[in-house]
Amino acid sequence: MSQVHLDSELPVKKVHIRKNIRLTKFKDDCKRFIRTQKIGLVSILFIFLVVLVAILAPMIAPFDPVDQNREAFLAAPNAQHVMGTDDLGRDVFSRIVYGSRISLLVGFATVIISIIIGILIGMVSGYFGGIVDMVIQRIMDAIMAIPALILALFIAALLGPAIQNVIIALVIIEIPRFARIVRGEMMRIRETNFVEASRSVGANALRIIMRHGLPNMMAPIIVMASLAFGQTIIAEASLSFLGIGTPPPNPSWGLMLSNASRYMESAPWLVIFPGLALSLLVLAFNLLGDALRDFLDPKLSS
Amino acid sequence: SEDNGGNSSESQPSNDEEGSSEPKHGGTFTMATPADPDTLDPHRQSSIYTHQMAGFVYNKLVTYETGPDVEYTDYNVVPDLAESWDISEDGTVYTFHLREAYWHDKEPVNGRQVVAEDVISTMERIINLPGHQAALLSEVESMEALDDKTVVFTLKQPFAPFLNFMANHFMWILPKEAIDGEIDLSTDAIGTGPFVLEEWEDNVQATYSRNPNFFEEGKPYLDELIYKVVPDQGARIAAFRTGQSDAIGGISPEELNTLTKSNPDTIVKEVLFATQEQVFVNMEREPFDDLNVRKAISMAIDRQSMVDSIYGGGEVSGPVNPSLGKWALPLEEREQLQPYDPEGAKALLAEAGFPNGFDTTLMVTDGYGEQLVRVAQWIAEDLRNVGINAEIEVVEYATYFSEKWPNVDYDIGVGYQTYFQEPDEWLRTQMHSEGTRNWFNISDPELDVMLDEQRMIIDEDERREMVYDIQRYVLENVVNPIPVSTYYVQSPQQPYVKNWEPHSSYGYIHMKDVWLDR
Amino acid sequence: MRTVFQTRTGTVEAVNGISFSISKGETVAIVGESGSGKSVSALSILRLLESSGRVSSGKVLFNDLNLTEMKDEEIRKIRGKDIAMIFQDPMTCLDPVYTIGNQIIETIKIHEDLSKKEYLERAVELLRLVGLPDAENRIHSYPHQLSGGQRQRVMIAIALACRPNLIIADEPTTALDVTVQAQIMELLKELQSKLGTAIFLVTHDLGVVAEMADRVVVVYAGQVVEQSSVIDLFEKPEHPYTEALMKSIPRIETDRTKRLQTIKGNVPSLKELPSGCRFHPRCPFATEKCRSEEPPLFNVGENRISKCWLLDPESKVEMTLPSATVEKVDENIYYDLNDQSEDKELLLDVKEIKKHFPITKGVLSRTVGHVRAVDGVSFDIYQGETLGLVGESGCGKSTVGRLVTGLIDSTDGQVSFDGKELTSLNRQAMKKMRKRMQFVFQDPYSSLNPRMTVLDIIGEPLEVHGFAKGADKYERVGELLEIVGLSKNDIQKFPHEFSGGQRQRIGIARALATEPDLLICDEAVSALDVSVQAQILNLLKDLQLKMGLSYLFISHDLNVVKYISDRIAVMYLGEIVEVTDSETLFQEALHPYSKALISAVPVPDPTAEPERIILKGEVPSPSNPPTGCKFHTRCPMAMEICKHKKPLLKEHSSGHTVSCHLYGEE
Amino acid sequence: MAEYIIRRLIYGVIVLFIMVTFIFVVMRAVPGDVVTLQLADSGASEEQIEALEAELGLDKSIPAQLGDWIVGAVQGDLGMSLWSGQPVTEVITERLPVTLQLAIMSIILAILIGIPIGVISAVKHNTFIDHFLRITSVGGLSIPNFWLGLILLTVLALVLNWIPPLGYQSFLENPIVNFQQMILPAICLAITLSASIVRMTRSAVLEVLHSEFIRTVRSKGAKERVVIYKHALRNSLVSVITLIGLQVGYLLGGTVVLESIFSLPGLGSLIFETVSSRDYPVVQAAVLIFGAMFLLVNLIVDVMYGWVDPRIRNS
Ligand SMILES: Nc1ncnc2c1ncn2[C@@H]1O[C@H](COP(=O)(O)OP(=O)(O)OP(=O)(O)O)[C@@H](O)[C@H]1O
Ligand SMILES: Nc1ncnc2c1ncn2[C@@H]1O[C@H](COP(=O)(O)OP(=O)(O)OP(=O)(O)O)[C@@H](O)[C@H]1O
Ligand SMILES: [Mg+2]
Ligand SMILES: [Mg+2]
Repeated sequence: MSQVHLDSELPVKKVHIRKNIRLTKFKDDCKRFIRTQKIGLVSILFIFLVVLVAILAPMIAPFDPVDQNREAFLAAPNAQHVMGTDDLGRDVFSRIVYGSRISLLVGFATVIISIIIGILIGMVSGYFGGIVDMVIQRIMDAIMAIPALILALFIAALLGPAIQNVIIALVIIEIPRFARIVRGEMMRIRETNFVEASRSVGANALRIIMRHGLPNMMAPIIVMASLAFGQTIIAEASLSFLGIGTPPPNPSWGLMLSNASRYMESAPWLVIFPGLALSLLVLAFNLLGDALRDFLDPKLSS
Repeated sequence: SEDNGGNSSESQPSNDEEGSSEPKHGGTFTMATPADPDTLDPHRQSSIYTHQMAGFVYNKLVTYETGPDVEYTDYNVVPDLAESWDISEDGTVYTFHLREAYWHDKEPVNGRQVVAEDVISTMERIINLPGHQAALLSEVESMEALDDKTVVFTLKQPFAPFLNFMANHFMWILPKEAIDGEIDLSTDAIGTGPFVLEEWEDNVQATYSRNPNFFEEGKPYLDELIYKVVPDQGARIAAFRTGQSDAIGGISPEELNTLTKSNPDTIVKEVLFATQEQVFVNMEREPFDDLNVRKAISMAIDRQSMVDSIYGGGEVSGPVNPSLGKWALPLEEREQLQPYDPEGAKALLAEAGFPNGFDTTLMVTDGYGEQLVRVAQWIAEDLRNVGINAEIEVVEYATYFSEKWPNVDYDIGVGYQTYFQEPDEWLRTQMHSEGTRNWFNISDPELDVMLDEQRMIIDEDERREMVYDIQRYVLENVVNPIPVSTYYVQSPQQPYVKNWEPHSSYGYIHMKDVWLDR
Repeated sequence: MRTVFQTRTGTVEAVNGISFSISKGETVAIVGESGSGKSVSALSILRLLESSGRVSSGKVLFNDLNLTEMKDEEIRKIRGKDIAMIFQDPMTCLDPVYTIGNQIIETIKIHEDLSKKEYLERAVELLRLVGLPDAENRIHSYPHQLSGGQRQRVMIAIALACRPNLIIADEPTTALDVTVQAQIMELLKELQSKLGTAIFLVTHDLGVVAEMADRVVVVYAGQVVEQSSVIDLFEKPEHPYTEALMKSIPRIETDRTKRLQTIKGNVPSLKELPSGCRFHPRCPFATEKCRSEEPPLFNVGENRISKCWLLDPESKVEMTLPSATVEKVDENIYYDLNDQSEDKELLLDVKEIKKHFPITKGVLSRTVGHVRAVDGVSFDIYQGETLGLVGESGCGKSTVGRLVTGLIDSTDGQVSFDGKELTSLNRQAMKKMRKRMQFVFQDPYSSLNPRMTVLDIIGEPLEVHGFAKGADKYERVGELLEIVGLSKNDIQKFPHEFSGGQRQRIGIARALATEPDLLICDEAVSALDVSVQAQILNLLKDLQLKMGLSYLFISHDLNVVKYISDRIAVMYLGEIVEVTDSETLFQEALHPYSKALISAVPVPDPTAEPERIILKGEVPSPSNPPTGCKFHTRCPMAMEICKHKKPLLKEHSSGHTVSCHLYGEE
Repeated sequence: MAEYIIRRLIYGVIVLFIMVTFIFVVMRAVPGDVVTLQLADSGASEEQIEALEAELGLDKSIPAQLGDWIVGAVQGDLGMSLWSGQPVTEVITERLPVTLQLAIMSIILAILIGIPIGVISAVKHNTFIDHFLRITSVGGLSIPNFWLGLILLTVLALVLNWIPPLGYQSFLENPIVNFQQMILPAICLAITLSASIVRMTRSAVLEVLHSEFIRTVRSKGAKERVVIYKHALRNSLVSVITLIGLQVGYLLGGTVVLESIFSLPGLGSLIFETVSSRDYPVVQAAVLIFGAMFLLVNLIVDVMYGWVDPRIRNS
């Protein structure tokens, strides 16, 4: 055997190598994405911009989003208030800037929590199958059978207006969707040859789920997450529009639209700017989802 | 239904001169309302929508005067089903003489005459049903029908608000068949009122026709009355603009502004809202047990600017709502006792040991619509200016009304009070240590005595002085709930709507006088 | 003709200068390994390429009409009427939502105007012509209601609908079982002689070429390397690639003790084509010139061309091909013939195992029947021995493999490994046992997790069984890679960076990681190109020699099984019908099914006139197998007794067992 | 197939049961209840409160209430509104047609818009038209339908001085008015759905166009139109139908907001109104009906699979 010249440093070095490999693969993927998915790239940049705006909101927004300028109620866009002011004299631009925080917060929190729970449920359901699967699936079906916004309405209206309640409602909606994908993928992966190969060398369930299941279902999950992000942002806005979402004085875009609907004619800027911000962000996530789908589709990539 | 949709030229009639002041009969009056009742049963529901509809169909024993010369806030009790009434010397026996009136011609009542027994059964029903309305008759010891046309109420003790209570919107008189269960009161209404309920399509519209046997000769003038449910404010305004609706409820100054631009003939009625926003504080929680803190809160609020910018006009309110006219403190006094003085507020806070203010939460519900939420935001900003950092907590209505507020589970809150129509209600239910709506932990023995005393004084002027004194005392020594403002409701009407003289009590009792000039 | 594809990564030239001609009534075959451009050529003729592909230059002349320059409308009129196509996979080539009748009639409708009734009659007639029983009723069936062979008949019927002059058949039999393949080849030949249609046959199977073709075009990496009549080609291939191709295929007569000849390396990717002669990196005769200059097509006899510098009449290079080897190094390795000598230890003993998959149906998922995938199979494998398991698709071969390793639980029966009964073992012991039996899978693409590096893939069994971790694992994986002929440097690569043959080596390395005694190879070489297949077969043999491994070698390819196995078990419908050593089986098979199977294998020798036993019908469904002898429905020698009495597997002569009433005592 | 449908129905019932239980329990677990809501300010006595509880049937344990409710529901009795005392079935039958009509109209609209555009996009794939249609359809997916509704309403009112006639009228009463009332919200809903139909049709047709049997059809000499509409589209329909089935959930959800903007007395606004008044039986029934609608649509979708795809029909 030839492992005589094995030195003790090797593991460290090796881990390093492996990281590098993954990193280069990741870098390659990024390059390929940039090359092939121009629209996706623009979407990412836009989302990135919004994230930046959200993080740097205090530096970007000229005013405190809840600060009431009692001299300027419903002021039309002007030099001081570039997007005008609302019915309490608050600066619309600042509110939109801060509002990005809420949309992103609700989006991220919902998507991440529901992915985690969805993965747990979906894995159990998909890997073990049988009666466990049967029971879980029926519960998921029951949740899915209630139209999403109706369920959100029901839960949010019961719990009262608060960001965390919106998130709870949306998480309940999204869980079955992720669970279903994960379950489907797990069932598909469970039948693949490489899992059979892994089982034939004696790997146990945990190993199969973690080493084979998860990494191979990331693609559809990422795509789904991106699209769910858009859906979630719209759902939050819809709930806030109905007055059961994010409570005032938080500058949620949906809430801004809800308050603005009565000023459609007298102060259209109150309707146009938040609506535009909302649509653009959702558009970016949807386009990103599409681009990711194209990018990750093995049929399309060589 | 009438076909007047989409005809825009109609909203700008070329001659709007009052051609005739002689009322014309006929026509359909269409009104757009944001919501309709859950139930039509007027004793089980305190919602304004139920009582508006009840007002078309039912009558009370006595009611309030309306008309061109009567102020919106004048509470003049006038005959309704009772032609006249006598009060005994000691003020404990009230005898009502019923007029000749007939029930609507619908099954199972079929237009029979109103008898004293109807009144007695109705009153028993009011007392026996759970709910706020029972309290209105709590001082009644016994009732008796002397004959078909005479009803006698005997009170436990002299009780000044009694007649006013009898004019209260809960006191709609039903036929005894309804009380016996022969009529489904939740979906149907058979009364003596000016209009007959033809059809109620839940959440779509209610249609009423003229009652030909109404006891006031020649009234009502309208042939038909349609109440359309249009939840969206914008849609209501649009409906008005396009002539699909003859009247819509109150709209904001901005909305009015744009509306009068496109429909310059629009008549705008401005009336005082029948209730007020008030800030209430939980006196069992620190630091709100401190009078100075409560006073500071009161002084921090810029009431007049608030009501002007959010509601487009209104006035500083008092412990008794100004819509109760003579019972409320005069405006100057209200303003003087509740000055806007942020510096003073800061000083008071410092005195109370909070030179740098404190953090708290301000509870509000969105169940009353978004204007109140705006008020809450305004007040929060005002409080912030004096150092009180109040985070707004928006609570869902059912939780608010059945858990948070009654259980006094909050720091500060802002809300509307029910539309009380008696100073006794405004004061006693809220501020007596045993008041049914004392959800603020107020317990002031001195105040309790005054509140008990006031309701025994039969002489109106004397009683008013006492009510004023109580209000002054409250504004000086209790400062809870803190009255904020009462706003002017501006509601547009089409130019051809005549004789629209509403009253601040519930029930649209003026509709019998309305006529259309077109 | 040149055909290019516009792809995301640039333009790919799939076909580069392919020329050939077909005369009336002639069959021209185009052969080559996967990806060499056969299908693209075929599709280019009728301009049926996907929108990304187009014929960039060259001409396709059909009766003097240039198809490449025709308007779309004109070529549409030729499609189906003058030139028809048959595609490889009958499963996916018919529209699943229309009846077969509808699809046949559609063709006729496009080109001829007839009445409704005439259409129907024509369709029925066509179905009869292609030998579909009960045509009148079958015409209303949907494709999914037919078996693979029947569908291929329907495809042929569609192609014949308008009596075309030329049929382009792209791998018409590849997806079919050998016995069905034999049927379809017979049919095509028969129809051709009847109708005089010319056939352009695309295939990778030299056996099929020898049987069917008059002339052959050999393609490599998008270029024709040789063209010749079939007799000449098989007699003496001129191009080194053709030669190597022929030698690397195991045939029934191939000597089992010798290594197969292989072509080194892999078929190049179209994106990185070698300079000069495209075959030079794999060619044993490659010279400097081959590297830099592309050879022209040399005429080397009547109607015969070859694209190799060796054949340049101007060069003085000795053009005799050493008939001996392409890869010389290991020429002198000989494998032992595994006698069934007594001293061999019994390793695996399978007794009467059964696997019935329940078929559930109805509201409550009641079990209404069973797929008798494996229905009482017994066999044994001795230390160091290779047992081949052959049979047609769906007969239960893979299921046997899975049962043996315990990947699925058996319904009944026993599996003993090294003397221990597997079902009696607890989990711990089972895990220990499992590492001594390893699996090599058919599809080298799907059996490797695309998101793991080679290190992790091969390292997985090491970790699972606690053999090695961290640095040890790294080292050991490196060794394993070298054992299977890969480089240590590949350790951090991902599967997609390897070719099919290399992936299969990785799969084998993974199987070897736990130092097993028995490898179960389920179609381990079926998905590989012939040149690579030979490499893997050699590797397996080498490993056996070195490590004393035993193999259960599952395959439907009789040639391969014959080459690699010491003994062969023939399976039919979940049962073993005959077991004997491989030589005996091919010389004196006893069971009628074995005989038919062997005779159905196309022989890559155009001069041979094999006596073929064409079986009727198709393999019955394992959920509803025939009574008695399961084979009696197709057996040419079926007797009355076969219908109700099931024959038992009996030893006919030493080491030769068979289950057939022909050899029973009664 | 029949057996399959029966099984689906049984699943459906199980799913509805779980759903009802979920709603039932959640609603009663959160703060606020009808009785206190009705009596909070009245100073009502304990007995009066208990009496009202008993009258409304709220004095029993939750499982018992659930049991009663289910027993009633099976017999078609969904209980009474806790506020109006009106039978819930009546309330629902008043409201259901509105939502149903809205949903059906928008599905039809969405199909009429979505499928042709999707096919065009697929056939012209990777051309300018395709890119344009794709981006537009993603755009359609990204615009919140309530925003669209608001803008449509305002623009029409300002520019044409036209608003949908007030006071909902059913199709049977007055089809013209009904159409005027329904068309705008239906368009708002349809835009989102048609956007996803475009995407799905496009990718499904593209995929089918790459399949082998399309090559067979082409090799027969079939016209491109036949290839696309007879073969490619028909084979893509399964995925498009599946999508519609799944998207119906979003569609039904969207009805809530649009019903409120367009003043339509549908089921969505009913839930909105009754959740906050804690009118349990009405909310339960309304959510149940929504769930049942969703399941029904998906059952129809399953049946349609059989119609579209004989492989499913025969299994
Ligand atoms: N649509 C396409 N786009 C890009 N490249 C393609 C396309 N179709 C085929 N090719 C490439 O063209 C080459 C020739 O393919 P072709 O299908 O003709 O091979 P083949 O000889 O028929 O192989 P097989 O035996 O596997 O069928 C392959 O390398 C393939 O990758
Ligand atoms: N999990 C399963 N459930 C039900 N039936 C199965 C299952 N696995 C295999 N079968 C059936 O069992 C029979 C034998 O399958 P198996 O895969 O063993 O055949 P095979 O001989 O390996 O065929 P091939 O040559 O196509 O690989 C087939 O009819 C198959 O449909
Ligand atoms: Mg091919
Ligand atoms: Mg197999």
